Amino acid sequence: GQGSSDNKEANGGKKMKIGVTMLSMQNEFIVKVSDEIEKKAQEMGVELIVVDAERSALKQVEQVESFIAQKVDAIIMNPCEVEASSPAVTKALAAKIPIVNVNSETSAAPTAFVGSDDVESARIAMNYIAEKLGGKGNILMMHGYMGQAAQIKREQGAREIFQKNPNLKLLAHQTAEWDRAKAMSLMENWIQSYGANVNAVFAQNDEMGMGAVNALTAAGRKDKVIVVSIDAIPDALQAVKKGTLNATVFQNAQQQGANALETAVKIVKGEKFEKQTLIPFQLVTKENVETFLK
Amino acid sequence: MTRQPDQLLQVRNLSKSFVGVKALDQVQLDLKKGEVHAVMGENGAGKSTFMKILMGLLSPDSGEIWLESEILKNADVNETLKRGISMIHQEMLVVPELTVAQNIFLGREKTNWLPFWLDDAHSNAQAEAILQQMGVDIAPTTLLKHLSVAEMQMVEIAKAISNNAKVIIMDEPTSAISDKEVATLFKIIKDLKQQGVGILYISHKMDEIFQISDTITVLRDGQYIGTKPASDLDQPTLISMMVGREITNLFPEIVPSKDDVVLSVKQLTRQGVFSDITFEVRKGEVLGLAGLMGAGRTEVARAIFGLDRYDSGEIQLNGQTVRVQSPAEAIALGIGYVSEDRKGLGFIPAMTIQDNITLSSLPQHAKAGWVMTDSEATVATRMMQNLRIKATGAAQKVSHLSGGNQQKVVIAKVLQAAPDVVILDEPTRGIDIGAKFEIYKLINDLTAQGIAVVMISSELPEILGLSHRILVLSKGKQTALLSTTEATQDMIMKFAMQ
Amino acid sequence: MNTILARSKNLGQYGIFGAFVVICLGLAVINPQFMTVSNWTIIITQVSINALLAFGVTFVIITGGIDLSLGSMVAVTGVVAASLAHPDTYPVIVPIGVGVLSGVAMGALNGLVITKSKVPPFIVTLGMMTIGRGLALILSKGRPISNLSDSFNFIGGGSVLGIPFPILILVVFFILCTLLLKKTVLGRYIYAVGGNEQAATASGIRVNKVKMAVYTLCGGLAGLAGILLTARITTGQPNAGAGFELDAIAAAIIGGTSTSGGTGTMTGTLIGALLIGVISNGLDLLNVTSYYQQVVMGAIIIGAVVLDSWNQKK
Amino acid sequence: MNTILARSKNLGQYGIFGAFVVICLGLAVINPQFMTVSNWTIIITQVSINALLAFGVTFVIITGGIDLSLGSMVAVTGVVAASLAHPDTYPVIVPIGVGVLSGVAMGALNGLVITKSKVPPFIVTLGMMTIGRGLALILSKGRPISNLSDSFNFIGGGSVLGIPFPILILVVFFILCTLLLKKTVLGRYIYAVGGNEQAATASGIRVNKVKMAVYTLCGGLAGLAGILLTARITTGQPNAGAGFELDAIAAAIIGGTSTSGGTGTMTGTLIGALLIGVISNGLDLLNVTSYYQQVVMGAIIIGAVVLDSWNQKK
Ligand SMILES: Nc1ncnc2c1ncn2[C@@H]1O[C@H](COP(=O)(O)OP(=O)(O)OP(=O)(O)O)[C@@H](O)[C@H]1O
Ligand SMILES: Nc1ncnc2c1ncn2[C@@H]1O[C@H](COP(=O)(O)OP(=O)(O)OP(=O)(O)O)[C@@H](O)[C@H]1O
Ligand SMILES: [Mg+2]
Ligand SMILES: [Mg+2]
Repeated sequence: GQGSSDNKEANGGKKMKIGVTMLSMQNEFIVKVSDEIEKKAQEMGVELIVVDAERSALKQVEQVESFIAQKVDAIIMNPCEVEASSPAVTKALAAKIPIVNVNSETSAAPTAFVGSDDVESARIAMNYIAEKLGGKGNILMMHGYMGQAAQIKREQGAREIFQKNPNLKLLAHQTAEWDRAKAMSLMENWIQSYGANVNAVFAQNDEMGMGAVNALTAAGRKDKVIVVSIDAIPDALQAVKKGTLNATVFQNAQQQGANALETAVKIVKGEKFEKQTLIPFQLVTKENVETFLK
Repeated sequence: MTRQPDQLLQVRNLSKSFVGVKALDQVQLDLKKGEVHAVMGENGAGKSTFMKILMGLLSPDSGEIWLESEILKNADVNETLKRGISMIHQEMLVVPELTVAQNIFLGREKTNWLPFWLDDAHSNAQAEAILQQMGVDIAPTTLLKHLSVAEMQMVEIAKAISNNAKVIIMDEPTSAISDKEVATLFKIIKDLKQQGVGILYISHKMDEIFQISDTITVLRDGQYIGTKPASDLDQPTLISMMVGREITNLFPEIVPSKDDVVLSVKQLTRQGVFSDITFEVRKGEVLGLAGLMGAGRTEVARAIFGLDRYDSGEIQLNGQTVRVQSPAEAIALGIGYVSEDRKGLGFIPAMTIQDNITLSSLPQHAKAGWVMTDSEATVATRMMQNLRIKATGAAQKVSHLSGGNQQKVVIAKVLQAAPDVVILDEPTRGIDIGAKFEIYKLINDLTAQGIAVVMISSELPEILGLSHRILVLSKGKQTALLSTTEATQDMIMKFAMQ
Repeated sequence: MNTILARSKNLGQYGIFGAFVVICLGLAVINPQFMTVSNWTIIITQVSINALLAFGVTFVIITGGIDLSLGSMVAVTGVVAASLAHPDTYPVIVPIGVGVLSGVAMGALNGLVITKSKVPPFIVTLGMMTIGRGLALILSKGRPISNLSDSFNFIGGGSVLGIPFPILILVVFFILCTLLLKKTVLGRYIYAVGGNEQAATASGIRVNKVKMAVYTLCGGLAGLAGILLTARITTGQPNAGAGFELDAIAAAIIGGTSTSGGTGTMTGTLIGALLIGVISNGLDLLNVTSYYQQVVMGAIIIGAVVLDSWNQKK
Repeated sequence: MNTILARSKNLGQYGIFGAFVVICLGLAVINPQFMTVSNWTIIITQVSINALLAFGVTFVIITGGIDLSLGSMVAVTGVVAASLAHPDTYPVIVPIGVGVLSGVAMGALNGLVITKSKVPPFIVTLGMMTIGRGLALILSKGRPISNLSDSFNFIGGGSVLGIPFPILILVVFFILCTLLLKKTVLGRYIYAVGGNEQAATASGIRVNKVKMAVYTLCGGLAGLAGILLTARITTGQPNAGAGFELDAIAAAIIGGTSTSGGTGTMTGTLIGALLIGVISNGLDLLNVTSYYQQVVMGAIIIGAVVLDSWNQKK
C-alpha cells in the first residue's frame, strides 16, 4: 500500500499530531500497548492524543469523529469490536486521514494493520492443554465478556482444537467477564459440581486464569488440574514461574505499540509501509518464562 | 332492602376491619337530597374509614351502598367521582408541585377539541372564578407547595365543590381554617343545599354541627349508635352519645400565672412575612395568638423554634438572649413546638407510637448512645394513658392511627422533651371533643407546673377559654394585646381584620 | 436582545442551564476548536442516543419510578432490528418498526410487573436489565450482527440538508416529549402520580395505567435509541448499551428531575444530556489523560449541580 | 421445635425469607451437591463482600439516600491496601487501617457534598463512582498490584477453626450493624430521617449529622469489602468492583428496604444477599448456559420478590 503525502505539506513545520483510541485503559495489556505507543511517539517527536473507549464501540466511533474534526494527521485505533468499530475506519478514510488498527482487526480495511490474531492465541493455549492431556480429558472454559470480539475469537480458536481432538470433552463453559474475582467464584462453584472430574481449565485471559488458580489452590486441587490462559501479564508470568499457572500466551505489546506508531508516521510522511504486520504469539511455560520476565 | 325514592345515598350494614381493629361494624346511613348530614364520633370512631369506603378508596368487608337507584359495587374512585360523589379529604390530598388550578381540575382536566390536549388557560380562568366566588385570594397559577395549610384546605374545598357532585363528603373541612373562611364555606354549603346536593359533614367543632346540620349520625368505636334530627339534640346529649359519658365544663379554671418571664420576643421581624412582633410569656401563663389565616402566626412560631431564620429582633429565654439556629438547639434550650402541619412536621409515619413519643428526648432514654427500651416503654405507656391515645398498643405504627390520635402522639413527643415553653400551633386541630377536654386539662397541668404556653388557635372560644392574655396578629403585624377579662370574640375579630 | 435575555432567564429555571453555559464558555476560551459548527454537530449527534433514553426515563422518574433496563433494551432492540435489516430483505420500515416494538414490549412488561405486583421498580428493572442482556445474547448467539442495508445505516450516518439524521430525530422527539409532558392530559397525570400518588388516586386517576404508559413509552424510546445506535455502528451488538441507564438517569437528574417524583422537564433533561456530552467532548479535545478524565468528569458534574443548587437558593 | 417454628415465623417479616427457603429447597432437590457443608461454606464466603456493601448501603437507603460509588470505593481501598501490603514492609494492620480509612474518607466526602449542597445523592455518588474509578487507576497506574504478604492474604483466604475468615467478618459485622440500627440512638435517628426528614428536623434531630454518619459508615464498610476482595484475589485491581453497587442495592431492596426510606433491616439485607449468592451458585452447579443464566437470574429475582409481595398481602 501507500500513504498520501498531502498531509506533510499541510502540516508545515508543526509537530505531527496523531489521535489514538484504545479499547480499555483498565486492561493491563492494552495499557502496555498504549505506553509503548507513547514511548515511541516521544522518541520520534510526535504529538499524541490518547483516549479511552472504555470498551464501547460507539464511544470509539465518536472519538474518531472527534479526531477527524480536530484534523489530526493520522489515527491509531485499538478496535473494540470487529464490526461495530468499522464505521470509524470508513469515516477516517472518507476524511482522507490514514488509520492504523493495532492489536485487533475491524471488518473494514484500514490503511494498515499491526497486531495479532486472537483466534491463534486460543489455538496455542488449547493445543498446549491437548498435548499435556494426551488428547483426552475434561475441560472447563471461562469466557470473557460475552459478545466482545476477543471473547468470540478466543472461543472460536478453542473450539477448533476441541474439534480436532474428539476425546477432549468440554464439561462446562461460563463467562467470568474477564474478572479475577468472578472467575474465582465460578471456579469454586465448579469444584463443587465437577470436583475430581476436571483435568484442565482454559481461561480466555490471565485475570480469570489467576482466579481459577486461586480457587483451585484453596481447594487443594491445583496439582491435579492444568490451568492455561492468555496475555502473559506480569502476575501470570510470576505464576508460571512458580508453577501454579501452567502456561500463558504472550502477546508482544512492545512490538505492537511501537510498530503501530512507526507505521502511522511512515504513512503520514509518505514513506513506504507494511500494509499488514503480524506479530506472532508465543507460548510461555515454566521452561521459557525467564525470557519474558525482564 | 327497602329503598325510599327520595334518598340520595343509602348505606346498609357496612363493616370493615383492619389488622387487629374493627373499624366499622354494621353501619347504617341515609342521606336525602339537600340535606346536611353530620357524622359524629370520637377520634378513631371510624368516620374517615366510612367516608373512604363511600368514595371507593377502601373496599368494605361487607354491606351495601346505594347511590339513588343503583348499587355501588367494587366501584373505584374514578367511578364514584363520575357517578357524582366527591370528597374533601381529612389528610389533605394535594399535589404540591402542581398549580392551584391544576389541582382543582385534577382528574377532569379541561381540554380543547382534542380530548387529550390541555387547555390551561380555560382551567385557570375557571379556577379563578371559583376561588373568587369563594372569596379566596389565591392566584390559580400558584404552586400548591407555596400555600399555607389553610390555603391548601380552601383549594381542596374548591376542588370538591367544582365537581357538580350529587353527594359531597366533607371530612373535617374546617380543621385548618379560621372563622372567616368557615363562614364562606357555610355559605357555599347553603347554596349547595338549595341545589339539592347532599352533604356528609364531619367535624369535631360542636357549634358548627348545630349551626349547619339537619341530621346527625353517631359512631362509637366503629359501632353505629344512631341517627337523629339535629333539632332533637343538644350538645350534652350528642357528646354523651359519642363518648358514652358526660362532659361538662369544657374549659378548666384559669390559674393566675407567676411573674417570671420565660420567653421574651422583641421586635422580631422576617422581611415580608412578619414585623416587629413583641411579647413575653411568663411561667404558668397561656398566651393566645389569634389572627386570620395567613396572619403569620405560624411563621412567628417557626422562627422562634429555629425552623426559619429571622432578619432582626431578639429572643430571650429565661433572661438570656438566644439565637436559635435549628430545632435541635431550640429543644435543647427548652422550647417545644407542636406544628399545625401534623403530617409534614409532626411524626414519622412508619415508626411506632413509642418511638415517636421518645424521638425528641431520646438521649434521656439512652446510655452511651445505647437506647434503653424499658425506659421508653414506661414513658410511652404513661403518655398514652394520660392523653388517652386510642391504639392497639405502643408498638402500633402511627400511620395506622386516626388523625386525632396522631395529634396526641405529637403532643406527647413535644412534652417528653420537658420544655420550659411550648408553642402549640392549632393543638386541637382534628381532635374530638373528649380529647379536646383532655388537652385543655393538659395545658392547665402544664401551666400548673410552671411551663409557659404560647397557643396559636383559630378557634376563638378556645383562645378565650384558656389564655391569660391574647396577642392578635393581622397581616404579619401585631394589632392588639388583650387580657382575657376584657377580650370578646368580636373584639378579637376586629383587631384581626385590621 | 431583550427577548433573548428574557428567554435565557426563563431557561434558568431548567436546573443546570447556567452551569452549562459557564462550562461551554470555559471550553471555548481554552480551545477555539470547541466552538466550531463541526464540533457542535459531533457533540449533538453523540448526545442524541443518551438524550432519547433520558427523555424516556424522565417520564418514569417524574412518576417516582426508575428504569435500569435501558441499556439492555438498547441491546435487544439493536439486535432485533439488525437481524431484519440485511440488504435486500425487508423494507427499512420493518427493522425499525419491529425494533421499536420490541422496546415497547419490554417496557410494557416492566410496567406490568411493577403495577401488578407492587415490587419496587428498582428490582423489576434491574431484573429486566439482566434478562434483556441475556436475551440479546441468545437472539444474536453472542455474535455481532452486521451487513446491514444502506437505508438502515442512513438512520445513524446519513444527513438531510447537511443535518445529521440523529440530530433530526433528537429534535423531533424532544418536541414530541415536551408536548406530551406539558400539553396533554397524560402528561398532567404523570406529574400528579409522582407528586402525590394518593392524591392522584383520590382524584380518580388510574395510577396503574399511567405507570404502564410511562414504562412502555420509555421502552419505545429505548428501542429507538437502540436502532440509532445500531445504525451508527452499522452492527447489532449484543453487548451494546451497557451502563447507558446511568448516563440517561444522570442527564435527567442533572436537568432537575427529582428522584422523589413530581418534578422535571424535557428541556432540563436535554441540557443535562448536552452537559455530559460537552464535558466528555471537551476532555477529549483538551487531551486530558484518560484516568484523570474520569476524575475531572465526576468532579465537573458534581460541581455543576452544586453551582446550580446554590444558584437556585438565591 | 416450637421455638424454631416461632423464630422462622418471625423471620417471615424479613421480606424475602419464604422465597429464599423455596429456592434453596428446589436447588437441593435438583442437585444434592447444593446442600453440602462445603458448598454453603463457599456460598457464604462469596456472599460476604456483597453483604458488607449491602449492610452499608442499607443504612444509606433507610435515610432515603443511595450510594452508587460502592464499587469504586472497593477499587480505591483495594488498591491503597494492596500498595501497602507487600511482604516485609508494614505490619498487616497498616494496609487494613489505611484501606478502611480511605473508604471512610470517600464516604465522608459523599456525605459532605450531599449535606452541604443539597445535590441529590444519586448525582453525588454517581460522580464519586467516576472519580473513584479514576483514582484507583491513577494510584495503580492502571496495573494490578500483586505480591501481597501472606498475613494480608489470610483475610481473604484463611480460616479460623475451619471457618473461612470472610465468613467470620461477615458474622461480626452483621451483628454490629444490626445492633447499631436497632439498639442505638443513631439507629433510631436513621429511621426517623428516612421516615420523614422534616419531622425529624422538627424533632430536634440534626439530620445532616445523621446523613454524614451513614455515608461515612457506608464508605468504611466498602473499605472493608475492598480489603476482603483484594485479599481474596491476592491482588489490588483498579477495575475491581465494577457494578458491585447494583448488587448491593439489590440485596438491600430484595430484603425489604424501601428506596423511599424509613424501613429496612439488616436481616432482610443479609437474606437478600444470600438469595443472590444462592441463585448464582445454583445456576453454576446446574451448568445453565451463560446466556440463559442471565435470563434465569433476572427472572428468579423478580419472581422471588413478587412471591414475597403476594405473601405479605395475605
Ligand atoms: N390502614 C389502616 N391500618 C390499620 N388500622 C387502621 C388503618 N386506617 C385506620 N385504622 C384504624 O381504624 C380506626 C378508625 O379510623 P378512622 O381514621 O376512620 O377514624 P376517624 O373516626 O376518622 O378519627 P378522627 O376523628 O381522628 O379522624 C382507628 O382505630 C384506626 O387506628
Ligand atoms: N413556602 C412558602 N412560599 C411562599 N409563601 C408562603 C410559604 N409558606 C407560607 N407562605 C405564605 O405566608 C403567609 C403566612 O403563612 P400562614 O398562612 O401559615 O400563617 P398563619 O398566621 O399561621 O395562618 P394559619 O391560620 O394558616 O395558620 C401566607 O400568606 C402564605 O401564603
Ligand atoms: Mg378521620
Ligand atoms: Mg398557622
